[in-house]
Amino acid sequence: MEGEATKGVLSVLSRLEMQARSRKAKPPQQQNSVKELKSTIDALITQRDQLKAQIETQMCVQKLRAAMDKQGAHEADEEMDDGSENSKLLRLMARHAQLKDLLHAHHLIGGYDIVKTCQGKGVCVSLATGYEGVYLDTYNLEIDLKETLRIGRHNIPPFIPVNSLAEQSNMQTDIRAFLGALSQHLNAFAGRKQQVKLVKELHKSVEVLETNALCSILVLLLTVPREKIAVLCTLDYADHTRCLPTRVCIECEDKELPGSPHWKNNITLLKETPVHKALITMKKMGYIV
Amino acid sequence: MDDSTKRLLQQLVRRIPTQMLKTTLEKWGRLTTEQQKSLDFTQPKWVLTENLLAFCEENGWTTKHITELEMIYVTDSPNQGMWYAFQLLDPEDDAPSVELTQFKEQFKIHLTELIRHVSIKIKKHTDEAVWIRIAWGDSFSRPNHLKPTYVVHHLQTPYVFMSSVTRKQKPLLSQALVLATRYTAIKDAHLSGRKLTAIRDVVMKQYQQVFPTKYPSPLLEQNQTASNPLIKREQAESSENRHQMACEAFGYGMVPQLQTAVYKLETKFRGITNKTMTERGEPIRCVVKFTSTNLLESFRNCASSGIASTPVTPLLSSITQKGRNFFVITDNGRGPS
Amino acid sequence: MSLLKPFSKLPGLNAANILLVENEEQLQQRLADALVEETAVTVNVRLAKTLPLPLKNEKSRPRIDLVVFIINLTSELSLQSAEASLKYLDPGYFLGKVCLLVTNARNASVPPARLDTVRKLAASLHCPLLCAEDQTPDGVTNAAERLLTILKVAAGLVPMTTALYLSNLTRCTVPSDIDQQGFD
Amino acid sequence: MERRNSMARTPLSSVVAPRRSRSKSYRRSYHSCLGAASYLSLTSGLTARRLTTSRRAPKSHSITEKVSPEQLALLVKKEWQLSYVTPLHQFRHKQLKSYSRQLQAFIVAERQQGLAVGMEGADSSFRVSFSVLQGMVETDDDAESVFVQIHSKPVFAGQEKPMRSVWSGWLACISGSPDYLRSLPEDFVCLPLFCSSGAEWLTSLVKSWFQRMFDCCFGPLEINTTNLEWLVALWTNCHSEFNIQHLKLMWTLPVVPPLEVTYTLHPQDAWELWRSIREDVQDEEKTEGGRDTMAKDGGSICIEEVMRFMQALKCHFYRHFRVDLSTGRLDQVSTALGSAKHNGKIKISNSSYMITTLMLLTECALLKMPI
Repeated sequence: MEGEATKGVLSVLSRLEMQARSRKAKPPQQQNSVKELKSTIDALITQRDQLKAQIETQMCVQKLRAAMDKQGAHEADEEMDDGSENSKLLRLMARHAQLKDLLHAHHLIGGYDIVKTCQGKGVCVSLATGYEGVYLDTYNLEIDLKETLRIGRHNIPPFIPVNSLAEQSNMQTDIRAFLGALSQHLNAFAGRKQQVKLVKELHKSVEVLETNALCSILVLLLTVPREKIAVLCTLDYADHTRCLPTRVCIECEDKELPGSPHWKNNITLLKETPVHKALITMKKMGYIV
Repeated sequence: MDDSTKRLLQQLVRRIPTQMLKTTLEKWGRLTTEQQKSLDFTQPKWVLTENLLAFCEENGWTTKHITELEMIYVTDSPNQGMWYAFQLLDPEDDAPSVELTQFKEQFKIHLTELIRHVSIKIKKHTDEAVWIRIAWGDSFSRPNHLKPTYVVHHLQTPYVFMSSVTRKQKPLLSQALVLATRYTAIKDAHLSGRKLTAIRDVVMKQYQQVFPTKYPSPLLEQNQTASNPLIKREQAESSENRHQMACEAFGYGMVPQLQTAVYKLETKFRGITNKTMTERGEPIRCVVKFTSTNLLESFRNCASSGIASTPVTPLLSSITQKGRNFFVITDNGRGPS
Repeated sequence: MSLLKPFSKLPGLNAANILLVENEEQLQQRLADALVEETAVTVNVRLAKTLPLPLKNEKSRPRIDLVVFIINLTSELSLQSAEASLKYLDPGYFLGKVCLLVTNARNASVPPARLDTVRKLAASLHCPLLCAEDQTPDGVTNAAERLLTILKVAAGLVPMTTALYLSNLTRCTVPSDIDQQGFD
Repeated sequence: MERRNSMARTPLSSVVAPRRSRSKSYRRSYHSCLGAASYLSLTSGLTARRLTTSRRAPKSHSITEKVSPEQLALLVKKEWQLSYVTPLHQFRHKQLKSYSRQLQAFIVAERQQGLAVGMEGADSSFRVSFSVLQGMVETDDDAESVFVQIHSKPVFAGQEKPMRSVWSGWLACISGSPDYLRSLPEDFVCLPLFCSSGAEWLTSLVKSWFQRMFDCCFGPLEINTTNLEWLVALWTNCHSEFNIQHLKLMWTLPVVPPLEVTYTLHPQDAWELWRSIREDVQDEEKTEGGRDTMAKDGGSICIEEVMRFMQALKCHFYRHFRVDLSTGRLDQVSTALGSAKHNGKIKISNSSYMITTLMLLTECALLKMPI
């Protein structure tokens, strides 16, 4: 019992002592806790201001974007009256946002996509190719943005004349024209290559005698069903930006077959429709096996 | 069946490894079925040679037939001897529409104009490339079939690959090629190697390259073992970064197997310590040669393991970028390319 | 850039944490695989190419009980990089919580002078110097076991022995004849 | 690195001090099992590892007067595989004749037992000749060099067909360390450097015969990086008198698959780089009052110059390729004077400077010997 009582007295004494000490210490504590609160308040205020500013700029940018999209980029600039510093900045930001969305949209429809590299000193363009809804290879091209635009590393095969394309569509000034032409060449090449692949897969009876790396020449061996005569059909894709041949010629032992009307419209058919589809119709019409 | 054909057949059979001999002969198809069966490929090479010489007698094969057999063998295993790449320059406007038959005729006409005694055999192989075998003779001797030159060309591409060709024959061959492909000039591409497929892939960029993309997927490190949760790499990010830059410079996954790269340096010495050497006027001339069974893979490991500092110096990355493995480097940038 | 401190965090329960520093980053992975197979104690292994360690994963990194510098004697750079990394260690580690692991010591291409520099370095740091054979799997497991014994002591899991006491027994001493100058 | 282990006593260990003697032995045994005892601490004091800080620059002193040209021709332009040999017990230069006969009989006996079975060609008649390379020494402590040549002839070859040399080898000691040579007991002859070239099976036969006859043992002798670098400096230094035509260095970088780097310098440029580095080192020594190094008449080359030269070459390489060659292993060094490979293959192409190279190799052999 003794223990509890004394324990009781001692604990009470120590508690009282604690309270006395804490009361003495509180005033300074109180002061610095007050100071702390003040500083948090200031921080919060600055944060609120920043957020407000951001909202404002966003609103302006949205307004400008809407104006820009309606009348196209150029007129919108004159319409903004106050030439103050931040309005120029706002207009720039709006323009930047617009371009970004444009590029994203362009990429979605299978166009090319651009991404910044090595801390802004270079740009990497990725050109996706596709044919009849099927995505094929994606080619990449790095361009260095020093004083003059220079083509760096790329994985475009050598039979696509990248450098001459760059000169023809003077890349330095009009890069969109250059990328457009390049994308066209690459898509046409991918399309032609896909066609040759489909011909080999779908038409076992048709023999592909010759093609080349650029798929700009296609020589097919067709057989006329009844008389089993062999017909040599050469398709020449001189225009490398399109998937359709520019010249089709037919050779055969009996001379007048190429002249016959059926084969004439076969030639026009081959000129207008992709070769694997043309062969299907010719098979259906019974001209070839 | 004169003895030159016999010697050619002997040399050829000695050259073809036994395991390939059976398939090559079958592809050649000039042996009758029972002759083909009677050949026992487990016997030593000289026994097989004797049998084939006997068949040669029987079937009356000529040198032409033997060269056909050789061509089948060479096109099937192109990685023999050294191959040199050449680049065709500024095409005429009808160059893109050159056709195989047209190329064949033009090449034969032009080469025989330049040198009368030459035997040319041209074949389109399954890899869409035009293979040319040239046996050179000079003004009064018949073509020597024992040391032919092989030329490989993909139509409509600005590149031609040649096996060993002597200094005398090279201008003739180049001239004929330029005229046949409707280009105006040809120059040494400074790319050579033992594997034709390798130098062709480097030049045609037929290997996987890595490019910065908007949605970077982490490249799989080759030795990416299933990482145990207890083991953590502190500097994982920087090693991944090094690996990314290494793959950007030397390609990802299977890379063309070049064997060597040679740099002729004539550059001033710039040492931080000794001054006399730095002020010395003339440059230091030295030749640096890198050799490995798979050069690009070795360089890639150098860069990703940190032995070569990243980003990779343009000297090394221009092997893949420019498709070259011989460089002359002087103080004012690249030497005469 | 975080200076590694031996007592900056609370230790885990029945856990021992080891940091393997190797410039070549070849042996450390195999050593780590061997170390984590230990079941009696959960061994956390951190791998690094050089010190200082990045500040980024400072929080997630447990308290390191033992730092092992792996030096490949055939490469001059390996020794230089280890010496450079040593500067980023808190002096507290040099009381039995550092160990040098040397590979290829018997390789013929190694100039003897290099092994002497490593031994003098180890002696001056009062830390043990282990020679490991890294070409065969059991060479690696053997080295892992020896590291494990030191690690357990360094992590304080072995009663009656402290890291400092063990290091005093196992630290590398340089035989006197090494410093004797040339014959002439 | 001055000796600190005695001073920097941590407090705890000083408590342990009284029992130092017992704990010291305890520590040494425990210490060795932990692996710090490398083969180095086993060597006795005398041949303890030492770092040669400077060597005499090679001078084309007339070796041809000391050694006969025909004998020199035997050693030159041939690639030798190096081994070290422990001192030979009771080897007498006078009894070379009997040694030839005994070795010849030994080889024929081994051949009949079909020991050397996988040997191509049925050579079976042999002729062995021991000879002394008069004058192939540097100091009077060195023992005379011994040259062994084995000729053979296929069995069924007629009498008229001459014997052709199938194997040759020689033992030499070029300026071995005097106090070691003098410390050898009387009937021991020390020829530490063994060079052999020829069929592998014959080399092992000759080695086993020597081991049985003179109670010695052979071992492979590699050339480590520092010694290869010494050869780079020594050979480059000769360019002022003898055109070394090229300085070729080969490294192997430890990557998968291994990458070999061949770095070939134009001799004149290499020499000028070397000369400018020597001048820098000498200027620095003059400025800081310099250690009392040997007379600096260009007579001797110091390790500092060698290291700086290699450093300069590597830094020139690094400036271009940003690859640090010191991560790799120096494999081979070659000039017009000769070539040396890390795996212990040496080829002397010109005899005028071979003495310095042989002095370096003798030192390597003495150091590598286990006793």
